[in-house]
Amino acid sequence: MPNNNVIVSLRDVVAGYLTTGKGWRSLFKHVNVVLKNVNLRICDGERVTIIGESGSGKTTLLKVILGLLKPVRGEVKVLDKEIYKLPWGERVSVLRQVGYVPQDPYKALNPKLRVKTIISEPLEHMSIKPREIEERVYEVIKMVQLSNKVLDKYPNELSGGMMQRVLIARSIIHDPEILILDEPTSALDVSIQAQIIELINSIHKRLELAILAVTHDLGVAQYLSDRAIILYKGSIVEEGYIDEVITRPRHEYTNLLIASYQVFK
Amino acid sequence: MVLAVRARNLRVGYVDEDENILWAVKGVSFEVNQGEVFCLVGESGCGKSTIGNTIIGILPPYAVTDGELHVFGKPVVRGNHRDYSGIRGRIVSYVPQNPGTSLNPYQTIGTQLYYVLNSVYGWDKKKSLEVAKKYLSLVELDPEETVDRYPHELSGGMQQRAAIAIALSTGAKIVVADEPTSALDAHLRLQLIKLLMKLKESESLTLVMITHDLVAAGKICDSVAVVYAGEILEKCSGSNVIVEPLHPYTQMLADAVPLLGFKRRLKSIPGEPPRPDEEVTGCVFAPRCHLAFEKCVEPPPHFKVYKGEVACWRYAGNAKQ
Amino acid sequence: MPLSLNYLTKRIVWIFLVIIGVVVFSYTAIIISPGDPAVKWAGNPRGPNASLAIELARKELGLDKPPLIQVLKFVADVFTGNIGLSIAYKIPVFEVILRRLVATLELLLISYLIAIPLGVFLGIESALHRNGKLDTFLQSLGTVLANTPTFWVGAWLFLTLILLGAYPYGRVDPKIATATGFHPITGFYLIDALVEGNLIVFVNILSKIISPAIAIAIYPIGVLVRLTRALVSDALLEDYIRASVAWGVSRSVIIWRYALKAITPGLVQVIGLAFSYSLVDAMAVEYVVFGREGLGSLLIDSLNYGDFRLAVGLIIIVAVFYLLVNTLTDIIQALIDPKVRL
Amino acid sequence: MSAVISDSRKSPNSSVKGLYQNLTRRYLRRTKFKIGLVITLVVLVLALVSPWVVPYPDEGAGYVPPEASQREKEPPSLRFFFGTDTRGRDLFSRVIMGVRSAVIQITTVISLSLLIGLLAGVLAAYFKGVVEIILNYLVELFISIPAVIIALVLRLALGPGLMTVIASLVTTWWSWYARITYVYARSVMEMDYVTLARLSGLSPLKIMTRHVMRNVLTPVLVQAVTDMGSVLLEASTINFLGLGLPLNSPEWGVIMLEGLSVLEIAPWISAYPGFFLLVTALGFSLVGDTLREEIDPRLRRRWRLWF
Repeated sequence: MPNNNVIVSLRDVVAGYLTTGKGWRSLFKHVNVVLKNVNLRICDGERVTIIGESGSGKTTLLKVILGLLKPVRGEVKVLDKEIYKLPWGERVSVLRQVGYVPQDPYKALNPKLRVKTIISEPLEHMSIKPREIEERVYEVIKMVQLSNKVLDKYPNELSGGMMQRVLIARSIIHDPEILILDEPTSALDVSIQAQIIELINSIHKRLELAILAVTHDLGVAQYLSDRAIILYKGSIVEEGYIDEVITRPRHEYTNLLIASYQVFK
Repeated sequence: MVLAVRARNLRVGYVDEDENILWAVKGVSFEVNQGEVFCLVGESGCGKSTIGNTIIGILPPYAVTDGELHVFGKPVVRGNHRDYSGIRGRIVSYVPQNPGTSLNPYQTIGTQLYYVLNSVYGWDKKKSLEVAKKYLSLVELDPEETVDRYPHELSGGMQQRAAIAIALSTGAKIVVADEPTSALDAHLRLQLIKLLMKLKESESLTLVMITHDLVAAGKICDSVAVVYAGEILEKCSGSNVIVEPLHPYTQMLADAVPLLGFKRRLKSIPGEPPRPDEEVTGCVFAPRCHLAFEKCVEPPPHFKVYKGEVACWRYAGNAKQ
Repeated sequence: MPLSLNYLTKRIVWIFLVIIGVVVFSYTAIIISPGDPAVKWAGNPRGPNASLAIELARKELGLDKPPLIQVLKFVADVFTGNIGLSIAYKIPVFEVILRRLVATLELLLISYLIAIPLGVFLGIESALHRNGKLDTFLQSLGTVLANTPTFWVGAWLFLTLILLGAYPYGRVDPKIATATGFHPITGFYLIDALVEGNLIVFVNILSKIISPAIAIAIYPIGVLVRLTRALVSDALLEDYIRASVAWGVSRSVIIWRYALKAITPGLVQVIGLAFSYSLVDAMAVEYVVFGREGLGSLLIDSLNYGDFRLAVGLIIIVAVFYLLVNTLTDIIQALIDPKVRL
Repeated sequence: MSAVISDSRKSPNSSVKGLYQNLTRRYLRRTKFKIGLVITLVVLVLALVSPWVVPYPDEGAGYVPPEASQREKEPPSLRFFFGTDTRGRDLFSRVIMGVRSAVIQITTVISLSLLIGLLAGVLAAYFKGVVEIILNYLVELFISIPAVIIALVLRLALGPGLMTVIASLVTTWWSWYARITYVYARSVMEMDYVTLARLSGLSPLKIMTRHVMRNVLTPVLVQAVTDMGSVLLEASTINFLGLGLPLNSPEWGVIMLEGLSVLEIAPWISAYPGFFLLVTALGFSLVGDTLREEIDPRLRRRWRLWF
């Protein structure tokens, strides 16, 4: 099903943050490397999950892909354009092909804006007529199974599940090529979690866009992806089809992940 | 068999600024035998933590209680009167959810242990330190190293183990653990569960676990109570809460949990749990239950079924009253 | 908490830069404001040798040189400590200021010795009886005190002393001072009196300092009663307090050990701010109401004599005072809170 | 302070309009707010109508009628409610007219300082880097020079007048609001909705107005209301030291200065203006406190010690 043109590709990416050292070393800054030469390719229409726990560097990896963190070394391409070589203006026009759903819905929705403004924000400066934007908003609201009544509400009047749906609606309104989700289910309860997984998969089928989900939960990854990538301490330790990774893990850390999941079996 | 904890129609609510009471726990009754691992399972906002806090005795001041709660026979909650003297620390102890904020950032681990032991038993610094070192090594922490360290200098796993050391140092017989694993990574979670089980045996504790993870509850606990919207829908043994759930809600929860290895269709439960301020008549789960029928309009009593208790009219027929 | 060399060097360089900023600001205030800067700098003299004084001032300010050189020269003058003689006192500006600063500081320290323990204790009591009668009373008292004009209270205290027949002027009664041979060395009269073992003068000085100290203490007491209660209430909501209660830690330990230590960083920060704010209150009250020699008297003299040099000197000294107090509060906070690593 | 910053879970009401909706239901129940509101309203009304309400409007404004010299320093009586001042003018008129100058001083100082402070704070938080360092430097510089000392220099340069008071107060208060805004704005910048807006290609100006300013405005405005009391006190200190408005002008600080020299024989001259000053400052800070409790959810819980 996934044809072969690549949407996101990372080659030998090394990334990290500037920090000050301790004691006398604090006089000058050095880069605390988090990602160690990561190679990653995501093709059109493919469903990929990155599985990693806190400290594995999965958030840093997302930031690099989203053009928010320039890597120390390596090449990052989105739709075959080297985004870190482009100035911010052009980079944003490339990133318009990317839909992004952050992790904590409470931090991702401006409490002073109504849902309608939040959802229509990506279309704002795309020289589209207001009537058309209105139409598009109703379309995506229906797609994420929310009633139109929600549009006039403020974020703190919504439940956790509804907030996540609003964020997903916002991320697909400008018809991106790929949808990137950071821990889409971790802030939700089990019953709502299943609803969101269903929603993401239905969007994947209907809009034929690639899915890149980051999660620490192997079980969720199983339902959200064809291919899985295990990230441990900044480097990819295993990659492959999700079923193979679960049934025949190669790397010792993957064993540990499965064991700690199985212990409750 | 002495009952460690016994609750009779316990109700707990919070008063908001406009003086009306939001009942988080709408009348629960359960019993925990000594030496048993009892587990309260439920999704966020269902009131399981409130029940836990009521047993421990750290309900916020704007809380209101009703019904009865006994710890080793001593009445702790009677109506809105609560008396935890002699219970806190000495009998019931607490393993916090996220260790990072549950240790005093301004004192070293050793000093905190000293204050706990000094308050509970009145021991001086020397004796407290001795006991402290014993318990720190019990939780696999190097006593010499940890005693003089501040909490922020320890890793997440070490902080959690330090909190457990403090909780056990008072020699408490009942330990209430509120989501002990949710703030930890996978392998730390594994070690912590093993540690808790080992301590339960060696110190002959009664463990009250509070978690949202149905699968974990099933595996670790002897008996499980499923909590939903402030009520206990089902009480059964740990082993068959996943395999043979009684209440439709537990059944749906079990189906919604992704299991490793085989891909079955995830059945999601439509709708959202009721908000605490919504008045609910009849069975709390009725609006979201696909098996609801006309009887569900009245609140179902707890039917005793051979494997446990369940509050659902479908069991009216074959249950012994 | 290691007080790393890095923080100290950075802080000293930062203070140095801010002082230069203050000096440049005061210099521009003279130049930009209407009127010929030289005349102002010479204290717009009249009389025979007025033009001579103005010429001298023009040279002192270096008005003939390009603006940048002027500013640099002025900054250099400030840092070498001689920006000319005070027009009112005819002795170097900084010398006049430093001698008076000590008097105001003494008054400020006495008033804060009263304000801090009283304010914090009442705040904690208020938090312990939260929403009870005592709490509402203390909190409303705090709000009123924090909004009371210092010089108004000063006037009332001064009036009551007069009606009681006391003589509240000045820092020490000259008659008693000369009679007992009191000659201060440091400028902190109370300490000087103790050093000399001269108890009569000590009592006299104390009696004169108490009423202005109370007037100045009103504001910090009000602020601290309300702030301590808020900080204690917040501290008692923390997770580790709930956990400690669950573990059986006694109530007194939780309040007087855990909560008190938790609120200290917050308290220290606000006390530092209030202390700097009260310096101005002290200047307003000490001379105009109580006739005590201090920075307040310099303020009035500078106004009456049109003494620009004294005014600029005052700006610089007070700014340095603020910066040192802020640095001190940062350091104390870091010493208490192990998490803060400077 | 940053606890107040709103991710959508915390802010109890989602817009400034929301603040007014429950004005009646929750606020007016609190005596603290009722007292504060009554004082503030009376002060605002008096500021508008004082010249027409006062028995001797021209004396209030500072004019000394010829016959005033016979009635200097008279105690309060039916004819002169607050008695007369050192030049024989009716003190009641002067004090009531003083309300207007108090309100003028507060509103101009607060609005100017807020304007500069909000802009500087938001710009510094958004653009980080050099702008941030420059702002922190300027803030620390202007915060460390008290308004009274600047008033001295300006008084020497510009002479007495309202300009001196306003200019000296604005020079320090703008940096206070710049600092508060900067702290709030920085925690807003950490929020994901700002990252999302940047990724959607919104212009910096639009992000600053729609996301940053909107979330920062409520806490800073509430702080401004609470600060009105201290601004008034500082302004009257400046006038009391003779650094601000000229003698005879209807300002409480000035009247108290005049009354100081005759304190023993005519204490009422200093007493009444000081009392009005206290009550006005109290009114503002009572209102500000209630608003602040309203937006910081943690403070709202009414409880007593529980262990």
